[in-house]
Amino acid sequence: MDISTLLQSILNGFSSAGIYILVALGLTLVLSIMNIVQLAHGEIYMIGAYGVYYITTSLGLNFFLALVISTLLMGGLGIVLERLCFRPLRGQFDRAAIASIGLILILQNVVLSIAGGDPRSYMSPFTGVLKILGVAISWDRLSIVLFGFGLVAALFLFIRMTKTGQAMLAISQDRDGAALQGINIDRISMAAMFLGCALAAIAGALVGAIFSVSPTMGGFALMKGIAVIILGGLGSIPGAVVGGLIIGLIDGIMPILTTTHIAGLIGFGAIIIILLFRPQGISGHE
Amino acid sequence: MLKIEGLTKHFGGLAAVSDLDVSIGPGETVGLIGPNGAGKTTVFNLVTGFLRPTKGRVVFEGKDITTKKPHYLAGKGIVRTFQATNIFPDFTVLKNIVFAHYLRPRISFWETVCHTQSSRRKEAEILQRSHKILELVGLEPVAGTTAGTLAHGYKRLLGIAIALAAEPKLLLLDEPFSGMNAEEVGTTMQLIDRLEQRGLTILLIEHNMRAAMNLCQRIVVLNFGKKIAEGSPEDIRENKEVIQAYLGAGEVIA
Amino acid sequence: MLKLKDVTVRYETAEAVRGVSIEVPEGSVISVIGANGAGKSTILKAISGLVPLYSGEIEFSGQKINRMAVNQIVDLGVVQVPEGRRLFPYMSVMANIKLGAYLRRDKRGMMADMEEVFRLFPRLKERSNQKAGSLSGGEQQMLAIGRGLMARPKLLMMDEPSLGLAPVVIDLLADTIRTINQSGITVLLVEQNASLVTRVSQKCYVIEVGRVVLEGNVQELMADDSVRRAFLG
Amino acid sequence: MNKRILIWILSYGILTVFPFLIPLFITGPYVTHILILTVMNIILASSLRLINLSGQLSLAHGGMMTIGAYTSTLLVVKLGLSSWVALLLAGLLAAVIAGLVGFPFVRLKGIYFAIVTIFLTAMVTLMAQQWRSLTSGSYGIYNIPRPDPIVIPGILNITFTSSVNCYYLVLVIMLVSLIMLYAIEHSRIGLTFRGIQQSDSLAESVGVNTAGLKVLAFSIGCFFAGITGGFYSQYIMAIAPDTFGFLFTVYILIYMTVGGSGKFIGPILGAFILTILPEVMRPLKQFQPFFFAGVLMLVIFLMPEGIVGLPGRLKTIAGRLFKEQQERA
Repeated sequence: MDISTLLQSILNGFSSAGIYILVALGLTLVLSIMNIVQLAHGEIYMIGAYGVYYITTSLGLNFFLALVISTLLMGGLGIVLERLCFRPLRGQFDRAAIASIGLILILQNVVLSIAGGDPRSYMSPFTGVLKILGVAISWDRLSIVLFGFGLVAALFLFIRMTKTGQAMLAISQDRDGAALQGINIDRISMAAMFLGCALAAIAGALVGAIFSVSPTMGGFALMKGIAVIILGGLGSIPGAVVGGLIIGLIDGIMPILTTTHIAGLIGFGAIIIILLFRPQGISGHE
Repeated sequence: MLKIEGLTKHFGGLAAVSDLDVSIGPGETVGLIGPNGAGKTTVFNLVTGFLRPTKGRVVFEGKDITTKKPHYLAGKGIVRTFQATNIFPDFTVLKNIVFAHYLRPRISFWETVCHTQSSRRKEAEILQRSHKILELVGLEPVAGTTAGTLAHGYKRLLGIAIALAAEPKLLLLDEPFSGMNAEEVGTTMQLIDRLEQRGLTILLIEHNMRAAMNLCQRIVVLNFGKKIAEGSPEDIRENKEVIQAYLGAGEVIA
Repeated sequence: MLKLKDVTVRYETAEAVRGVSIEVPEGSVISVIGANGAGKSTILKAISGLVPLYSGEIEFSGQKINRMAVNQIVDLGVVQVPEGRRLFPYMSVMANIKLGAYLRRDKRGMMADMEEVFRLFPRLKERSNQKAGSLSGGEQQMLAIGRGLMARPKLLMMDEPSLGLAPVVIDLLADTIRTINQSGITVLLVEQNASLVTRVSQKCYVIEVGRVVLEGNVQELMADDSVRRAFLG
Repeated sequence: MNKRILIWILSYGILTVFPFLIPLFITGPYVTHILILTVMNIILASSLRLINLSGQLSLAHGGMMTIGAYTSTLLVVKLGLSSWVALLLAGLLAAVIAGLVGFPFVRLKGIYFAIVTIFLTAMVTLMAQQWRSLTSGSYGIYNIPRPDPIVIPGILNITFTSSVNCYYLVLVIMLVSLIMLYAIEHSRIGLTFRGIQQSDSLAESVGVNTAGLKVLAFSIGCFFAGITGGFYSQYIMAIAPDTFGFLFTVYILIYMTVGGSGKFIGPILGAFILTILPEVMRPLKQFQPFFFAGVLMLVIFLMPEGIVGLPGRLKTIAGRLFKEQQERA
């Protein structure tokens, strides 16, 4: 193995991590604020990618504009789902999760009947390679790393600096305590769904630009997202970042160290081992 | 019978219980009292295995049981009740008690699935014993009622009955009188009295100081997780520190 | 200012409140006392809108509030310092204090009030960057009260503020409640600690198993045997 | 009393015999296929309910079926074992794996356990895809032999070359499974499961090893999933890694939830109605997933106890209306 393959796989690992983190952040935000495991999160990711596909190909808008529009639309969809589906089921953990499974069926089949089952693709605006120290790094992968970690930084700032962000943090630590400060739980829940869905849409759109989009792409994202939040500690935002990095890097680097089929299982093995010793995940509380 | 040595439990940075020594002899009724948040329930959780201590040992009948699981300890005869009403709400009162006979007599998996002769005999025996317990606590009239629909006082009594069905040697009662009206407190006190006479060893957490003083031979007072006094009810009643911990200041209610 | 009329709250389990009527006049310190599980906390939860009423009515400044959302009730100036403090343990002391003023927009007034809170509790200022969960019990109680004051309450409800506090700290607490009251805030105090109640409040309600069994002047009630029972059993 | 027992035996007898008679009236390979699926779904949903009884929500059934299918196939194809032995071992291996995996995860409460089981299903699929030397990868295994004929020389010779006979076979498996599940539920173990569901700390305090029993419930439920997976691969004569994926598992959960997990009959009703009904409205085939999701949402939002809770719910509503009328009068 030469050094450039290693660097390339590390970069691949980071770019996978970027995607996993974006997906996991949305899941963990919704989980910690609404106390709901939103299993249709992968579908939002998928529709976000389709949004960019249709806006770029049918409307002919450029990728970035399409990304913004699709992200906002998915955020809006998140608000609608919170209002219609999750708010009536608040506090009913199992039923809300099952309802989100129903949403998977609905959303996936809506896309299937509109777009068909064949994978579609659109051009990534990030082309070519960047040469650093003789190592060729593809711009599309690099873009995901930059986007992913840029958004993580932005989210951290949002939570630290804004009132809404602080309210989110407060609700995740003590719901009734937060309500007694006058925090409107309904409104913050909507904001959390908006943010979570928007992040998922961005992740989907970035992945779609490199690979392709298909109605079933959400399942993979959901699995990775769940793996990340279990590993990182359910409901913990820093945990999602750490967990995403670990699983992303495992996925990126392991294939060159061992055979592919073992690599796929290592992530799961890591989770089992960590949960054996720390049932609450890496940075989970209590 | 039970010996607690240097028991300490930290939650985060705060010590909920620190360096507690208590020992209980067979047949004794000991009260554990103290203001809200003094760490009484934490002691229960530590003794019954629901929590692991940071430091210290719990010894029961000469054996170190510090790291044992609750179900194992129940098998050894350490059974507790819970502060929040704790019953199986969807079962009938009788079924609650039948359930609590889980450990004795042992019926194996295949016996129960196959309905053998011996399992039927054992089940009849359990049923008989359950009715006896219900009579003892005075819940026999409501044996067929769904437990979740009982009045609060009855639910609390059922909680004690469930613990009795597990055939404890050492019974830990966590605020048995809370939320009971005066009449219910009376009957429950009589019940505990009867249990004492039957030779049961009892550790009782109580907020209601008068009840604790009537029932217990010895009282341990906790405040901020530390033992601040120990002695007979008379000693405790006179103890300045206790009065202060309880009431804020001694002279208000003398 | 606050009127509870024949309020009943039903839970599936534990404590409930049955036909409780309480009146809190403006500018007063009113106490509710009773043993564990008597339903004291439920009364405050019902006022704050955290639990729904089964029957009865709650009025604040002539306005019916028993159907309002929790945040609307806080916006009216009815603020609760809940039992067990309910702080945000993984946030800093400062962040906790700021969240108390969540509904306010007057930056300057907030800053002034924060200074006021720090003047009242200098310890909090020293520890303003520490995580709330790492504070001692007494400091946590100060923070909870400070956070409650940041909302500029008209009515401040405190649920067992003496819980887990050393006698010295309780003395401080009594002074604080008096200071708060003198600054024009009406206080509804739920307590088990008799000395705190007698030192700060004028009128008191005794609750037993969800019912008001006695009400009246604190000094007179303290002489009554049934009050001692509520405390001592 | 005797009359009641007679009626009881008669009605259950008819209910048992009736499914055996269906192929006499309705024939055709497609219909038989649907009947087989219905019966399979009844086993799956009912065994999922057993896990649910101990307070756990499992989404591992698809993974367990995959394990069962590959186990039975490999034992028959590679080792030449009897298909019956292979089927039993398929169930046992699923149960053992469930036990091993369940152990570290059983401490996770509620939906967190469910999440891990989703994961388990995904991992099984991944392994089946990647372990090419054993499973021939994503391509799957074809030409799996049908179950061995049951032969008692001179008396009996049942072959399973026809689908109808496979239907009879799965029907027998279902009856045995349901009887076992019923027996377990009404035994002390079943009582213990239900106690754990209501309050696991209280159950623990009277001596129940709650963690162990939760694993046991999970393991028993997965046993039936393993058997059903094994059967299906023998019936369809093929298996691929994604035959029973996440969606398949979700459907089982939907059968149980829609039917109602509170009663034994719930999952049976749910699986029956939701497998048969979409076939009745086949012209609208493309809307089937929406139909599914729609029914699920309807139940989640309006009928918390599922179809089996409907009579009780109607009764309370009728009672309320009646009372209102009386009050008005």
